[in-house]
Amino acid sequence: MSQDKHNAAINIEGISLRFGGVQALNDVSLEIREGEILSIIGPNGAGKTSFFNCINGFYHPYKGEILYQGKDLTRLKPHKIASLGIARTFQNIELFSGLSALDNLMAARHIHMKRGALSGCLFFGPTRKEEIANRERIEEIIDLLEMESIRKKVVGSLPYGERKKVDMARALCMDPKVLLLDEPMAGMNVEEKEDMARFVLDIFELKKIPIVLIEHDMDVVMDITHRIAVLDFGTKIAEGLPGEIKNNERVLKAYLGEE
Amino acid sequence: MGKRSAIFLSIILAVCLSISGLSSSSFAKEVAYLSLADYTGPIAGLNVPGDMGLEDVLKETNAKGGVDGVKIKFIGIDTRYDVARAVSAYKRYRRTPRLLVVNSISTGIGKAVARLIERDKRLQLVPGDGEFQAHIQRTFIWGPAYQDAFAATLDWIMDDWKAKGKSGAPVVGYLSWDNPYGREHLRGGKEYAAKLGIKFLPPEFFPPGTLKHDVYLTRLAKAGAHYIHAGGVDPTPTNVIRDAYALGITKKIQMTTDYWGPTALGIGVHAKALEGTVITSFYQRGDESRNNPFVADLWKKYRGSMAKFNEVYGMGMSWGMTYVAALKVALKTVGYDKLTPDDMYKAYQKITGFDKQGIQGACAYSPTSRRGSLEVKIYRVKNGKIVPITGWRKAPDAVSLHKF
Amino acid sequence: MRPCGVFDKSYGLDIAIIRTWQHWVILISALILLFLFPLFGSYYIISFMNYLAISVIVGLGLQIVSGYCGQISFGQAAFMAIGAYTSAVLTIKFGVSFWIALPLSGIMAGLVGIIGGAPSLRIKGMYLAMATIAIHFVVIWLILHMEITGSFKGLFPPPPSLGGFEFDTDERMFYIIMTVMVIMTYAARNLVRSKVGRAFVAIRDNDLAGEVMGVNLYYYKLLAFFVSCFYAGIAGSLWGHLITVVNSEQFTLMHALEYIGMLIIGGMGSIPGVFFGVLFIRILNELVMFTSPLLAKAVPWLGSSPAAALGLVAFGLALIIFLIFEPRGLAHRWEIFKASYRLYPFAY
Amino acid sequence: MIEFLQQAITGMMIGSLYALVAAAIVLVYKSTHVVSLAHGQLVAFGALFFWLFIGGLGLPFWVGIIPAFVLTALIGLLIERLTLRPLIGQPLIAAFLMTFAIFLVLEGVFVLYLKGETRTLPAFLPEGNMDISGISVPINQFIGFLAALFLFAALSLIFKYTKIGLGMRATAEDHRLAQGTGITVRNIFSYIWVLSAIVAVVAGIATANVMDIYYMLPYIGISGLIVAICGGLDSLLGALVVGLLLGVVENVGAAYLDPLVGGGVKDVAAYVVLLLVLLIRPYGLFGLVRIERI
Repeated sequence: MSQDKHNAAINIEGISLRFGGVQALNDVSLEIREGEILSIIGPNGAGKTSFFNCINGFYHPYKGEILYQGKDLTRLKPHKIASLGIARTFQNIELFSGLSALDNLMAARHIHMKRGALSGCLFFGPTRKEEIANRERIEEIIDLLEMESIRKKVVGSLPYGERKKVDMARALCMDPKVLLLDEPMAGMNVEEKEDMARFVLDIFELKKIPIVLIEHDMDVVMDITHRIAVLDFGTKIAEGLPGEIKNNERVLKAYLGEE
Repeated sequence: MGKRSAIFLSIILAVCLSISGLSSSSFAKEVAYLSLADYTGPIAGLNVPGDMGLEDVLKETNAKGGVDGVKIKFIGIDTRYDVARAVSAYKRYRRTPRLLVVNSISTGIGKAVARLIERDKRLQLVPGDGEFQAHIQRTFIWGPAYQDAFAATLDWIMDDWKAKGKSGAPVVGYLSWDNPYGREHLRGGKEYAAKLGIKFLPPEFFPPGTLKHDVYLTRLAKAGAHYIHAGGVDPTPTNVIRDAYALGITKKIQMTTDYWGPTALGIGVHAKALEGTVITSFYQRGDESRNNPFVADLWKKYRGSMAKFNEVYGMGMSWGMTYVAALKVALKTVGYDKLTPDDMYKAYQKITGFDKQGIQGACAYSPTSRRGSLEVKIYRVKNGKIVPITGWRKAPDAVSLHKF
Repeated sequence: MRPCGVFDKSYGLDIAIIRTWQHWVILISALILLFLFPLFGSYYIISFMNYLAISVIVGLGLQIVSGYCGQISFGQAAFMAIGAYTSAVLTIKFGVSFWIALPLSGIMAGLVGIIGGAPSLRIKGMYLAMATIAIHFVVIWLILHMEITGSFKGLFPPPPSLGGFEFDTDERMFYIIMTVMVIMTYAARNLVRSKVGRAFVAIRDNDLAGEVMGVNLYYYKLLAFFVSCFYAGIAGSLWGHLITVVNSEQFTLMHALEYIGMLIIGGMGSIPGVFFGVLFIRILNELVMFTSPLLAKAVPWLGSSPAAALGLVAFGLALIIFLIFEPRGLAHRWEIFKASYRLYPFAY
Repeated sequence: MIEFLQQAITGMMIGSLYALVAAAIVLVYKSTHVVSLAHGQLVAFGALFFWLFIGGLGLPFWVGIIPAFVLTALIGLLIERLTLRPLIGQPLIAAFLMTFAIFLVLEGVFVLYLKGETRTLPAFLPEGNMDISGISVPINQFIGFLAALFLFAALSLIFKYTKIGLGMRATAEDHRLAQGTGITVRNIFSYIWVLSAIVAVVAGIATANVMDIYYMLPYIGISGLIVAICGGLDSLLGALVVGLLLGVVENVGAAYLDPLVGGGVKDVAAYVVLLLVLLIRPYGLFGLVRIERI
């Protein structure tokens, strides 16, 4: 698959990652394309989250390249990658638990705010204007994700589902160009999952940005994604449209075990 | 400034106002003595018995009707060797009616409070920093300055050296705490050593609370020291000499200490190690102090059994005695109603020659002298007892040798 | 504090601290009262308030680095020392005016603070706390062993003066100290609710997530140390010119520990918490000071002046009680009180 | 060379005291993950109790040491029960600050009791020096050194071969898992504080033998903590090795660097070592490196 045909957003070329003796990722290549929802599936420990961690710079693969807008991300620090417009959520919800939901979202506007410490101390004129402008921006997202009621609640005290939502809203507040969602529906009941799936689709409709999804719930994956990649023991064993993956033998084997 | 802060400030104000209401109370015919002392820190071993002696003298004076009917109030503040605490305590008690004297028992604190004392035209007493003799101001020291007493030790060393029939110059080592107090002796002391022709080794400094002092002792011993002066406030000198004894160097090298050296209490326990140690003191020590009826009677009256007697108590008494003497002079000059700290400052300079019942040499405060007394006595530990080996002898003026 | 029924009608109003005209009245009258205070306060109270205000400035700095940024620092006393010494050296040896030396000493302390904060790039939590203890001792050692700091003799900075007017008493210094404290409080309060403050909290609560949000951990941790030490430096400079002496024994580890204690009692991560903590500890100390002679009379075993030792026990017990029963400190109680006032007279 | 060895050996004798204090701290950390600042006070109180029974009441050594163990263990137990247990589940830094609060309270009681005086242990060990090919070692300190080595050996045997030791090791790995396998974690916490207090008493007696019992004694706790951290907090071997090393570094540093910098190297040597170790190997020289999971 060549780039010009699909207009790739992120191009991952043969990345490998190792912890001690464990090969977490083995020569994984994948293309995240503009205008698609891509799912990454695979059994537990297949290296899905490690894959995300490589993209957003927590881990640096010892081999391979991650190209984004012609830039190699492999050696960059996470905050640099974030400022390039790649946002992500976390499997185990990593919120700023001491802040209110609103401030969590405001914190996500970090890369869009230019005023420094000194003018922050004065909180006057431009700083105030900037604060208000960004506040207006995040209110849109609060509306989109229907979380008006929890705006001023401290997130540490929110129920699980709400926290997942804040996590997602926070990633959105960065106005990302690529959105990585790590199991956004894990641990939710059916209704919450439906809500979440709706939000993902809403976001996609509204922003037209590529969304990468790690998810275990096959129904959701098959329903809302355009393309699926399958990881097993750090290796990409399949990639294709949902229909193809459903019937892929290697995938079935990975999930059900060898007969 | 937020609304929260606004409310907090009002709370501060309310609290402060109520405290200010509480703290303004006064008594009839009373003067105050403030002691900023370290009762629970590194030099507590010196301050606790010192302030006991002081307090008991004041109690005794009050019991006898005070000085011309004026009672003396003792205020003891534990500073914990903490300058900030001491300074704020001074500020707290500064406006105590007729607070005449502040006794700041630590080099750091004394130097910090000296400035404030100057501004407030009051009088301060500090242990022995020669700086205050060099720059005559309102801070007085208890006896001869540290450097003077150290110079007296050097004098004795020269005598001892000659008495032993040795030729050439003795080599002297010095080790003490790594802080302002530990270095004060050398400002003048070093110059005096040079004057005597003594070979003075590079001084050694260690933190208070060091576990073993072997390193410093062996280095001094290796450099050929004949005499080693152990600084610090007891139990530090005792521990240093114990280490020296364990190293076996006390056999060859004479250990000396200044007046914060081992007291009879410590010597009782470490008699073997401390045997032969020379102590230069401006106040009576050991059995001499214990047998001074003036001291012993007061101790027995207020503190009971002599078993825990510490001779620093006697030194504390001499602070109280000079205070009473100066107060008498001041009251005679201006009377109680007009009495200001400044009068007390003048009075302290007039009690020259005041007799301290043998506890300490005659009072030497005068317009040109901030030294409490000029004499020191050399003691030596013999068979677990502190025995005088000289009479009172005048300490040389080492302060004037140093450019402060 | 705002009564029931006052609503925010714009985002601007929502982020405002002072929302109603009543707030302005309270604030301004409190400020006026504060600055008129030397006219009717006793000397003891004024010097006590000076001490409080300086402690508040140090506490604010520590709150920023420890309470907001989550980097527990036991080095605050050492950075105070750097401020005090910088100011003293500048005014004495280079004849710089106090008004220039004051901010410079803050900046100097801040710069050293960046070096002191460097270990935070690799370690956190208790390890960092121990590293800052080590930094404290190294700084104090250097001060004691350098020539420019007057070595063991210390320095004697002159009182500040302005056009011939000498600020040489506590009453006069009161105005300088209080002005600086008010400005520093204002700055700290705003800093922590701006972008920078949120970045600090992001680092404290979840540094990994913070990085993903684009927070440069290195930059912001060092910035937090810079700001914190800047505050300590300013406080140190004020303290030095107030008591006109700086020496190495003035800044002990115990002070640094005391400030951490104040934050625990006042509440980590809260600007009013600093005021609560400072007031609580300092007043507790005064209470012990006043009551210990009575206690000593009742219990002779305690000795003649047990104030410092009893003060330690009281401080330690207060810390233990707060850590167990109210780990979020007095500020949390205050929030609860405010919230219920906001709802009054309704129950919800 | 002989001089260097002499300084190193002297340092090692002091270092064994640091190692003992560090061992007490490591024990607590290993199973409870609490880093304790309070152990300096346990050391001081251990020495004080010992003095009370030996010096004050005049009991013989082996009789006097038992109540000292019991009383100090009681303090340890009270610390665990009253102050640290309520903090289980709180951030670890809270427990660290709690031990600091405990330090303050005990410090207050300690100095209130002493009132500036010094207590000296009567000589219960043979005095004098032994001479090992030109290097002289005080016999009583050497006995202390041997006691330290013996204690370390005993502790590692307890950890390896006894049932309680197994429980402690399991608890150290994971509190919940240990609970799940039928270990009463709370009891383990109590045992560990008792054990740690006993080690602290030995450290206290050995230290008081060198420096007397006075105001500065509890501050050996800071040196102990530095050693524990440099050694890796969860490693007894680390405590021993680094403790001995730190003693040597301080002493040799003072011997060779003091003349160069004008004295006072001992003031900062330990802190400089701590900074270096924290910067180069944050988890200590012998500690387990933990990978942070996201």
